Amino acid sequence: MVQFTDWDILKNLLLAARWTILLSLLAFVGGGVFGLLLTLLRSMRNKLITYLIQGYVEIFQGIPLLMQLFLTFFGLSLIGIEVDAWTAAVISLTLFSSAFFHDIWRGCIEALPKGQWEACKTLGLSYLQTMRHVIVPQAMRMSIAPTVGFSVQIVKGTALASVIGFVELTKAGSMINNAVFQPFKVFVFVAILYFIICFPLSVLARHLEKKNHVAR
Amino acid sequence: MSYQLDFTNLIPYLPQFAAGLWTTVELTLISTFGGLLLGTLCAQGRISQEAWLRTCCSCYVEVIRNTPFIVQLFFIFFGLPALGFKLSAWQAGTIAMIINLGAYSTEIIRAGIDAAPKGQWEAGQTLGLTRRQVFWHIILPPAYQRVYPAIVSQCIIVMLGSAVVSQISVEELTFSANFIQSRTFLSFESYMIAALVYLLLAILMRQTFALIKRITFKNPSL
Amino acid sequence: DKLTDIKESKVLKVAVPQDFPPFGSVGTDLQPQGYDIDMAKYLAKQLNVELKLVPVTSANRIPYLQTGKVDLVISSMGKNPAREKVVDFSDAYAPFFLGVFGTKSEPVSNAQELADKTVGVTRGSVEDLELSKLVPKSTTIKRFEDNNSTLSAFLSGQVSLIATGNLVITEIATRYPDKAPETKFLLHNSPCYVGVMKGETELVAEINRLIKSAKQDGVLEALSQKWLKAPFPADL
Amino acid sequence: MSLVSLDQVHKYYGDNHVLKGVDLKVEAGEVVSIIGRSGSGKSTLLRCMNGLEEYQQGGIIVDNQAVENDEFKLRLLSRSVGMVFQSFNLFPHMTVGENVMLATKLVLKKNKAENKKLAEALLEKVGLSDKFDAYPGNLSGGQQQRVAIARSLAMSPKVLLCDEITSALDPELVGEVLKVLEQLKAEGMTLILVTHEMNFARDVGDRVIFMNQGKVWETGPSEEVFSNPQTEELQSFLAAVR
Amino acid sequence: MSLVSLDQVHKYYGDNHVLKGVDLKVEAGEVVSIIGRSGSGKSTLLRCMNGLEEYQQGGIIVDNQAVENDEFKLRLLSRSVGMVFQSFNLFPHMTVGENVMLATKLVLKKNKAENKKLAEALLEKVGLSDKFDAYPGNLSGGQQQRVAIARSLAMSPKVLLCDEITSALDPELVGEVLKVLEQLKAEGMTLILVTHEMNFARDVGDRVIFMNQGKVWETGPSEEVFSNPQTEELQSFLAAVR
Ligand SMILES: Nc1ncnc2c1ncn2[C@@H]1O[C@H](COP(=O)(O)OP(=O)(O)OP(=O)(O)O)[C@@H](O)[C@H]1O
Ligand SMILES: Nc1ncnc2c1ncn2[C@@H]1O[C@H](COP(=O)(O)OP(=O)(O)OP(=O)(O)O)[C@@H](O)[C@H]1O
Ligand SMILES: [Mg+2]
Ligand SMILES: [Mg+2]
Repeated sequence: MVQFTDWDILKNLLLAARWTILLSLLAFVGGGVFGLLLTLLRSMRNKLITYLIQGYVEIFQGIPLLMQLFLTFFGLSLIGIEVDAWTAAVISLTLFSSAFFHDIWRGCIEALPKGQWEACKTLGLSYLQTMRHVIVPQAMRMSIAPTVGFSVQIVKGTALASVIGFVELTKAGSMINNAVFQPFKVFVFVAILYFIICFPLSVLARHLEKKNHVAR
Repeated sequence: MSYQLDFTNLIPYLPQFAAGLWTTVELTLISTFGGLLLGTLCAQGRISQEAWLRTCCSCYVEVIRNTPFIVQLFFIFFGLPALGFKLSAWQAGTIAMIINLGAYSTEIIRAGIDAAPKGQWEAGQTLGLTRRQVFWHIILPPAYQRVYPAIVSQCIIVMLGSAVVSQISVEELTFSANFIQSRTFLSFESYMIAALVYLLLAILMRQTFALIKRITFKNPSL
Repeated sequence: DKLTDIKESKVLKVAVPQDFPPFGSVGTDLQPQGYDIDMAKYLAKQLNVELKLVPVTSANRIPYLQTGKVDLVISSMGKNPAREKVVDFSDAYAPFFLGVFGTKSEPVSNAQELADKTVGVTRGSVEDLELSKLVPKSTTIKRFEDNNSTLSAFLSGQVSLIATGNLVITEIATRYPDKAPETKFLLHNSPCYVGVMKGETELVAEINRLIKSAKQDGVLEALSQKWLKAPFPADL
Repeated sequence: MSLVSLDQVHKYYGDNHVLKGVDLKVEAGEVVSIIGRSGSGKSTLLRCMNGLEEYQQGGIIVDNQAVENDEFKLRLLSRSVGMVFQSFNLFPHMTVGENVMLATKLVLKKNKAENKKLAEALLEKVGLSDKFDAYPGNLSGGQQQRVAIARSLAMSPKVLLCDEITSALDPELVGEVLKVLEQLKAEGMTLILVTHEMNFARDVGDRVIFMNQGKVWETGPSEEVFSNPQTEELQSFLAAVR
Repeated sequence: MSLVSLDQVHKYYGDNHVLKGVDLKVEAGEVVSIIGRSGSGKSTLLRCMNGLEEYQQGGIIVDNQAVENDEFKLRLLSRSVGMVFQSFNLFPHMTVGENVMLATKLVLKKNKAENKKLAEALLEKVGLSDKFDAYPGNLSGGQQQRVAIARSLAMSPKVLLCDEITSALDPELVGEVLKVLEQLKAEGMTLILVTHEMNFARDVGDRVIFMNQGKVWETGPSEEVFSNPQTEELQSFLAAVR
């Protein structure tokens, strides 16, 4: 019969945590790129595009991530698109986080004082010049803190990939629990590992936020 | 591979969906009230003059905000009984949701409180109110109004998070979808319906909160 | 068809349990091991293809098969009419008894006596379907996502009665003698079958051929002795 | 004994020695204006008098109560001392009436009817009887400041402290507020006003106090101080603000 | 033809009829101050002149170009009309020098060296030659406003519109900015100033325009308007602000 020592438990969880981190990175990059694309598209101020993007955001923020995972994992295969747990997790997390990233960044752009736009207009800058030289640099600086803050949500979101069989930290935790039946210990370990990943990000986000407020 | 969507076979299971939906609504209502209450109390704790209380509240907030909901849920449901606290799945789910919303709303409400001009505290103090009176009567209502949109979003996020409590056998909407899927093997259809219902629920919640706002915040601007 | 696909791609994807000892559980390296895993290995070897194990839960193993994410389900899966509508089954490859188990303090000896009691079960499993048919209306059935959770719920005291396989209970008994549930009554004799996507008759025939030769060559007897500590029943 | 009496009050913000031994006595019914350069410690002085700031040395006695750093005593003190702020500090989520009645309801536990009558009378006095149910956000600055005065008066304080209560107002609205103060003076209220309006200090104040470098630098009857400043510092200050 | 000419301009915000037929001509080299009550439409008028707001009726011609709602034409117009805002609206992420050079670089496509020389000359003119590499956040309000003026001047506009450019400044800093304006006047720049500083309107403005209820209510040479207001409204306005 297999017997797990505490070290076995921790070792396996640490190994699984690698996947949590990798998955988070992929989702962060994917969501970031896609969210940026949406933000740029939206800044074209085309009514139809704006409506479509609003709908997109509404849908991906309005359906539980768990459901999105189920739908991508089982749903896409049914209509003939082959996806494994990896792909499904990356796709859902990317779509999910892109909706939030887009929302954050658009918020930053809109939070800039109207006077900045007006000053550019009176100086004769075109829309693109205004965006490129005045709006985007400032919005970017403003968006760093909330972006880092949201990355914590992404890390936590990867936990849900466990329900489609992806063996990351949470899934490894429940597998080990099944073998050792010490749920208290196992889930404390799991929680601590997540905390170790997320807490520094939270602190960084808060620090950046403070710095930003002082600067302005 | 082609696949024919087949919703007709799901019709007999509509009552099951409805039951799941009701549980989701119930969980959401209870955890919204409980979570906001907890969050308000902790926000008060975080600006308390007692250092230990401030520390306790911020530890709670940090731990919850930096671990996944599903892990918190497993911990409460599977882990706590090992310490002698036995909770039903429904209780565990509700408590996990309350604790989760509590932590997030603590931060949100505190931001609203921090934004209160110092003069509001001073005005209350010079009128002879106690610190607690100033907090509840003067600081808190505008703080809520200030951060209302953030609170709404967080409550909706918690509602969506309730999908996860299906994992510990709470028979809410996702559980229904999963259950029906395991009986009919119509996974895609079941999930589609559930997803749509969640979406509608989220929209409905937003509307409801907007209505509440119109009724409670009578003054137009802060 | 699937069989040719498998032979061409040289890969056999098999859904196996990882929360259902002794059929499937994980070792300290988190790799699956157990009766079902060895069965899968045997089939792959006979087909002369590479084996890819996909850990699944009772609840999602059929969607895995339906969506083509696996070629076979070897996951202590029992046969019933509802499933036969969506899945094709091979011949039986392992014995299995389902039962209701519980703590000593629960005096139960048949389904009727479950009235007003709460029973934990794994959602979508054969025991779920069987139990749902047998118990009185007043019984509360708590359905968990996977066998993992069902067992955790029992061991952590969340439920005092569960329905599952007898061998699972035996396994627990060897590991946690003090926590082991006692057998209340047997539900159903439910031998395990290999599940194949509906309509893949070629593949079913090939699997059946291999199972038959496994019985004759004593492979199944060896597996049974190794994992179930009992001889392979003659009537299968 | 004087209504307000300060004895060698010293106050530090960290290393910044802001009040450097202030002596001051104000009798009941007096109207005193405090003038001085920005940063000379006028606001700090006022805030020490009602316990919003602690001081480190000396003593302050108001209405026979020592101003000490003790929550309960300060709450008692707040019944004797009212304060009106430059930025009004009205409670934006309450109507004008609710603003005025809050403290009497919570602190004095007045009953509803009585409370309402009082609030109406006070709003009448500041010329805002028609604004009982309006929200502060919908009032002009001058109106808001008059509500703030009414709110302070509701606790029937013995002395009202006013810190530049007109400087956030448009010039056109200042008059309304000053009229209310004149009326309070006529009714015998004790007022201590920090102000930048020299005309007002001269016309309404019985006595003027010129603060400089954290001290009471010069003081005397208003007419005298303005027409015949003794110290060089006051002379140059008056020259600058005119 | 006049440099700026407005003909029966009407402007609505939704149902709010803000400008009710404004006629106005400003000649090259003139300095015109616009005064009037809050809400009388002064800012709106200015913002219509440079296309920041659309108007619904009438016509505006500046430097022989009609002000119309067309992005290309408005960009052309922006070379003739400069504007300085009450809240400066400097770009906080760029240095002072970069602020001044941005538009000349992007719009006029000046080369780097030329551009830098121009910016240095302009900053010299507003007395800030040592702040070329500073960030706006590190400057005082008066300095920021002077940078904003330099930034507008970089496009060598024919007319400079200024909307209460000193009212966000501490009284001590106002002088610096007014000095720059006087200097511009001396150099022959056409200025249209919305201001609450009556002294300044009188001393610097050649002509004063009193706006009331969305119309040009009274206008004339500064001295005359202030010493001898014709309409009752202007009389009461002048009485109130003094
Ligand atoms: N909360 C504070 N923390 C630290 N220093 C302070 C604080 N409040 C005031 N000071 C300092 O105390 C000194 C006196 O400030 P105070 O506000 O009393 O001046 P004032 O005479 O009211 O000036 P003003 O006319 O500008 O209101 C100043 O040097 C100021 O910088
Ligand atoms: N963006 C806007 N949307 C709607 N109404 C506006 C807007 N801007 C100004 N108004 C309204 O137009 C009228 C004139 O405003 P404007 O800002 O031109 O006045 P003003 O004379 O500049 O006043 P002030 O001296 O306070 O700056 C006011 O009634 C104001 O409420
Ligand atoms: Mg002060
Ligand atoms: Mg204006």
